[in-house]
Amino acid sequence: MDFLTLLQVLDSTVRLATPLLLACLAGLFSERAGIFDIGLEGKMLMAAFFSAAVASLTGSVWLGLLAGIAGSMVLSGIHGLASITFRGNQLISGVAINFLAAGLTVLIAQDWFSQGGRTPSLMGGGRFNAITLPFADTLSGVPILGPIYAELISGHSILVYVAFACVPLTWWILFRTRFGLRLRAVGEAPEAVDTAGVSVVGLRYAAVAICGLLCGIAGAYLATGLQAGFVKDMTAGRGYIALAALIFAKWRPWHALSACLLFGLLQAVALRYQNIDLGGVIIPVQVMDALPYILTVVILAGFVGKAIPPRAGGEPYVKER
Amino acid sequence: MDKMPAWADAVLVPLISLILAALLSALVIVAIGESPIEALKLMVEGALMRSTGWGYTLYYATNFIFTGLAVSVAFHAGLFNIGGEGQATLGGLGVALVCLYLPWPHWSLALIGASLGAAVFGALWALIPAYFQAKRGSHIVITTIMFNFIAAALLNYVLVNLLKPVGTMDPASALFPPATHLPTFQEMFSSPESPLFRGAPANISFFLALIACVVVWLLIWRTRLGYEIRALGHSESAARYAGISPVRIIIVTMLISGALSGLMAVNTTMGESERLLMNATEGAGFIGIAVALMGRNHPLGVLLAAILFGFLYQGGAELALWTNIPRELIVVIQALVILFTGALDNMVRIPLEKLFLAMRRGNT
Amino acid sequence: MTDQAPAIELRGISKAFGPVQANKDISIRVMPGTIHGIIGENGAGKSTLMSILYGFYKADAGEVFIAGKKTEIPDSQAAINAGIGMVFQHFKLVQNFTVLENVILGAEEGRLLRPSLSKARGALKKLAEEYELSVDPDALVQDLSVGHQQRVEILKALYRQADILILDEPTGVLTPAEADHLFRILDNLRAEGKTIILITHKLREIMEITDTVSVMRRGEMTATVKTAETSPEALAELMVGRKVLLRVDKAPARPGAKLLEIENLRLTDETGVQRLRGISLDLRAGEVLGIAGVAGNGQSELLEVLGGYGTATGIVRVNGVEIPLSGTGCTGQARRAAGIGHVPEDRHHDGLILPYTAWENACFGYHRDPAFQKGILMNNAAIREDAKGKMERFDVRPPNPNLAARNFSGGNQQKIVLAREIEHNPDILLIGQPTRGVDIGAIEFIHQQIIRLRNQGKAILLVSVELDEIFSLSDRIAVMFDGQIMGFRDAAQTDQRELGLMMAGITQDPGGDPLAAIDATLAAKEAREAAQHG
Amino acid sequence: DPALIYDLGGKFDKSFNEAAFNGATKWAEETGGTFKDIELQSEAQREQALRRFAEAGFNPIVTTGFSMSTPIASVAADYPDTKFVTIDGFVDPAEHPNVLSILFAEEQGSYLVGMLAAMASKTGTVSFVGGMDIPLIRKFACGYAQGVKAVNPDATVIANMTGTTPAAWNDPVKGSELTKAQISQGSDVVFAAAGGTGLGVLQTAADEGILSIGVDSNQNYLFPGKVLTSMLKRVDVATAEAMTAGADLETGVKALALAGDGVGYALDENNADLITADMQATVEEAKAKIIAGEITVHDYASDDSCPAISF
Ligand SMILES: Nc1ncnc2c1ncn2[C@@H]1O[C@H](COP(=O)(O)OP(=O)(O)OP(=O)(O)O)[C@@H](O)[C@H]1O
Ligand SMILES: Nc1ncnc2c1ncn2[C@@H]1O[C@H](COP(=O)(O)OP(=O)(O)OP(=O)(O)O)[C@@H](O)[C@H]1O
Ligand SMILES: [Mg+2]
Ligand SMILES: [Mg+2]
Repeated sequence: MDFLTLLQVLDSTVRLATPLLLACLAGLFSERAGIFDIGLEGKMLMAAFFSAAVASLTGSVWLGLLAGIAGSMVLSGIHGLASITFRGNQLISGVAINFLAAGLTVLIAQDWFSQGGRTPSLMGGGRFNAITLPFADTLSGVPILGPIYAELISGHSILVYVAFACVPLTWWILFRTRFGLRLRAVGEAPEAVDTAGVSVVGLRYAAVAICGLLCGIAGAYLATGLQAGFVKDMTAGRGYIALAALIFAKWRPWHALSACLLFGLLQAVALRYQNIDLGGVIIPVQVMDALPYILTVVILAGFVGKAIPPRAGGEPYVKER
Repeated sequence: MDKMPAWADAVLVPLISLILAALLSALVIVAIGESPIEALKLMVEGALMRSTGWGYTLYYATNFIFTGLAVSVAFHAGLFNIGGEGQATLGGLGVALVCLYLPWPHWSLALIGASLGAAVFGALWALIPAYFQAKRGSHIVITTIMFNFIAAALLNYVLVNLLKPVGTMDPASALFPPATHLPTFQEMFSSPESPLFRGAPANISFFLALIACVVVWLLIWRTRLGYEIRALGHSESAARYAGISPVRIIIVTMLISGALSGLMAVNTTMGESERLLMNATEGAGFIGIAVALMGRNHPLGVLLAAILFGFLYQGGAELALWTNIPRELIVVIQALVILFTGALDNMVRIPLEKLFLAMRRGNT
Repeated sequence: MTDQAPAIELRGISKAFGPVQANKDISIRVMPGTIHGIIGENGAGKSTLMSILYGFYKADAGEVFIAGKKTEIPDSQAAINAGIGMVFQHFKLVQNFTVLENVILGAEEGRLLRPSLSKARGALKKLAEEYELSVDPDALVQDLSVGHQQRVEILKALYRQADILILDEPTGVLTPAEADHLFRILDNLRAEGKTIILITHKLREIMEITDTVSVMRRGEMTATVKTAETSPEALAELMVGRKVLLRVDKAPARPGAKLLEIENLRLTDETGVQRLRGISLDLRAGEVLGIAGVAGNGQSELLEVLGGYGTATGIVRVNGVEIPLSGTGCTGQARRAAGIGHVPEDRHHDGLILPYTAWENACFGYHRDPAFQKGILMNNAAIREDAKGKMERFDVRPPNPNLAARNFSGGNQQKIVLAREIEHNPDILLIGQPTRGVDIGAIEFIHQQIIRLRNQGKAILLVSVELDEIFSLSDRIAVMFDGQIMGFRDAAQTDQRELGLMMAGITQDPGGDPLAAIDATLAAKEAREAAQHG
Repeated sequence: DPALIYDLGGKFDKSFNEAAFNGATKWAEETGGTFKDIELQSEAQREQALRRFAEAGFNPIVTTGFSMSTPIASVAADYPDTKFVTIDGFVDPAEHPNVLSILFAEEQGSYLVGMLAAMASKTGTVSFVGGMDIPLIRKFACGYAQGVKAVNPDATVIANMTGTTPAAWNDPVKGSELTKAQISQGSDVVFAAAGGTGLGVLQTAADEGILSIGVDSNQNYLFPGKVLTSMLKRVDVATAEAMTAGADLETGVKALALAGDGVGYALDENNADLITADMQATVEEAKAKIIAGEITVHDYASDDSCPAISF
């Protein structure tokens, strides 16, 4: 593989990893606070739709982003209501949210745009465009580093940079702030937080809201950054992959980055090298298609030990039965 | 002492939740400019008032019973098997191989053979994630998700490159030989005077599903293995204290779970399409999660929840047939049903408990 | 004294959990600068009452007065603001946080952690000196012994400047030395004018340290008396409603054949720390061998290995036959078949499946017994019948086999496990902490059962951190320290002081103040473990 | 009245189901007639919809997608007075006299757009994005590759498939990445036959400044001046014709090819600047030859193999 190809594969990795990363961090906040969330997929989808819909109606991608975040946060609110206030089953709530988003997005899209559950294609200001970082062009002549800067680091939409900046930010919030301390505590031992005089419910809602926010950005990135509009079911299972990455990362921000980059890389490689010809034997496309998933299992079983979730995860906090 | 009578918890709570879900669904229908009353009438008439409607409802329910049981068996051991989709896919492959490549003199024998094929293939597909979970601690949620994707790729390859008859467009296997045709409800219950279940896909595998419910019930609550499965699900350390091997239980449970998922293919692949299709599972593996959770992981609950979802599927088909309501409305209704009966049930339960407690206090 | 407002006054507190009336119209007054004891049977409502005072539960009715002022306590924050601190029966600590993080949780200085942490570090140091409450501020709580975890809880309260300290069964998990230490601290706090409420099942402690004591029964406050004006016997009777035998009567032992022989037993845990370092002992029919020791010195591991769910090296012979210590033959079921019964220390964690019914628990571990089978199915009717008998004979209350285990009180849960293991008639019975957290009525019963079994010629290996219990039940005593046995003593020929020193790893009496010597050996042990970790 | 049953992709797939819908709508507008339609949700509904419509007296019943042929074969005999149309599917007319099978020679249309692609390409590398690896998609790819090679035997054709789950038809993000990967391998014209995924392909091609080719319906308007052409499959015409014929529909097997404009390529104001007169002339010539039988385009489905590209 020559250098340029490598860069292109890595470039593709970054794009594919970004929505995973945002969703993964979203899940991290929620699950660190003890609220399991398999509804990442649904929230992303909802956000993808509302961001594209509002961007297309107003022509402003920023309003679209806000709408996407709002849509995702409404679902977060439902999840919070079910799993925090009414102490329901978090898995069921997540499943329901995925269904709800899959149905509602198409239903509303059809009602608003009558384009078969799609939004119109976004033009101009309705999309996040690639940002060229300063000096990218001038530096691109510099060997090795120049192309890396110009091709790989520069030239993504703003949300990509936001996503990557979220990693240190998440780490900092979790491990350097009061809020983070309490958030982690509430996912490990809510009764400790409660008896320390801090509201378990408040913290968990905050975590769920952050989760909604990040899923909102992830969805908006899909529909208005990577693409120019919403297509039904366009998240295509990325929420589940993000969940896998989260477990893979053992609920830690920097590891989440590595896990998402790894998934992105595996996909990028698989997309680029279909039908590999190994001296007469052609590896069928299906093998390459399944390769990221096979490798994930291999890596998980081979190199990553047991993942222990936050201790209070998945359990509603019940004081009186 | 309980806060409220068991019947209220088992009947009243789900019923009120369902009504709430229905009310909200009605609002959605109004919002897209249709009449909810008409819609409900169509659904009920289409799914429950005619034998053919039942034939479809029960056909779908059969799928959901199998996948729901699969999820719930795993749940009892504390394992979250999201891999029903992949296991059912492989089950389909098992059914197809058995039906296509073995000569069957009679459908009854073919049914046994195909069931075995489906169960074995489904179980084997669950074995690898189970082994990794038991031996390496690899989270079964991740591995089963991954195995769903891998199963889809595998089936795609097998159908397009190996099983598809030359010259056909459909990525599907050849039709199974007539001897493997399973009796449909129509053939079983119709007579020339009273035609019943005309054209409906429900077939004898529904009874297989009912048997599976009973067997799973016996397994979980009446056998040593079930006792050990539940013990492990509640407390691993206690299980070890009692001499129950977690590794063994995890593997055995997942084999059973995978086999149940796989058995779904007997209904779809052998009973309905009579050939192996690309996407025969159609998300039933995921519906199984909802069905299991709503059914509180009890076979009876699973059966009822599966029939409810079967009703939604068939009622939704009727809506799609006779109105302009987009098919996604059904997905929304399903979501609301899952949400209210499964996740927001305490919203109903807590006030009810208070009510019952107050009534009891009032009496004594 | 009389014109002074009480530090705490509760008036007419009532609380129901669904159909269970946990507290009924309870009133109580505690004067400042005193230690007030609360005793009562399991499930009497002690913890509930205190949790209400701390704002953890909300009372259905009643009023709270703090220092004479009516105070609303809707949540724990309000309680903390009112100067109340509480050490719960089940600690409320975040296991994978450091001590420091646990201490500041909820009482941080600002939005950022660093300043809070450094401030707390200083404050902890001062508190540690003031009250002899030293713990490593950077240790993870999950690595601390129970005693140290409790110190963290007390530090949490003191760090929040509590004037009123509630301790719910604080000594249930402590060694005598640790308990003495705790009481010294409580003494100091009282001297400073702080008010302390102490819940305990141990009458000795009540008599030793409290000024006044209240007795609770079935959700009601039945009596409040001055400690000086009562006696343990009187309190016990108030509590249980009948006379209680506070001492165990037992005839001298008549040891028989060697039923259990252990040679050079070694175990290294997954983090690489040696937990058992060459244990050798014999156990004879008809004797109780008590294993004393501070929790965490290998007793639990010893029981696990003998119970069949830990792998070790060495030789263990049961009735002269060697049994495997690893591999497929090393399971709980194999041990039961070999005649070893096991009452595990942690009933909630190991001995019971809490959501299982009493009858399901009553065959747990013996569920493959042929008597419980009917073809390929389990004979649930037979198991239920069997459980019913066990529950009646062991006086489990309520005697309802269909009730889930979690709905029984701690003492009755313990009885279910005991009944299961004893009625299966093992040659050897392993018992860990048989009376932890159990009220005196149940303690009396459990002790009688153990002695009865010994008199039938069974061999009993008893592990307990309660020296009182060790003394009153054992015929011989072994002391464990740091994975080794420090020595065997005849129960009749030793005393608490000698055992206390051995428990700290000191075999030779150094004379003078033993505390310094104890600290030194403990420090050496911790250093060794740290080295093994690295 | 006629009825129309869409395949699982749904009515608005921007592709052949939508073409059928458009044809039916056009028919309704022109004749003032009405038609009933349904979007299927599951395999089992195929037969159900057929029966329910037949019982309700709809005639003819037009269906799209090859998957409908088997259900029609099992239903048709029960409703001898109803005419069934299977677009893309094949039902033996000898066994079922009341069924019309309409088959398209997609390979011929793909051949022509392949030629255009080769002529428009400056790099000599063109590409193809398919939704899922199924025979129909291979048929498109195979015709396309043959057309490319006919113009430029040295040209490279990259063919990629999006995935193996149903999500493959609705994953524009992956379509987009595939396109980018193909661009980096030198492709400057990409043909998408991938449903909703194709939108991502066309979008990315437009963003990255290469040309794309739409499929089934005329998709030139989506990105005017950036879509080279669209491979047309006149499902709309076939649908409208069947509906016009009504109950008198002639059954049997109808092959729609270049002859009769059953398939073709789209030329309109949106791509007028992209297709030079030369290009058009060359393609028209090939078209004439195919119609005349002088050129045979190999049909992948006839023997599951392709001379121009390997899968
Ligand atoms: N959170 C709760 N929800 C429901 N019931 C509870 C709860 N906590 C306690 N109870 C019930 O209230 C009663 C009093 O319990 P409580 O824990 O106060 O007893 P206790 O006196 O502290 O007992 P112990 O000596 O065992 O600690 C018991 O019957 C118990 O079952
Ligand atoms: N959250 C709760 N909900 C319901 N019942 C509870 C709860 N907490 C405790 N109980 C019940 O309250 C009673 C006493 O509880 P408590 O926590 O004081 O346990 P305990 O009897 O002291 O046991 P232990 O030996 O563990 O100290 C038991 O019946 C227990 O099952
Ligand atoms: Mg208590
Ligand atoms: Mg207790």
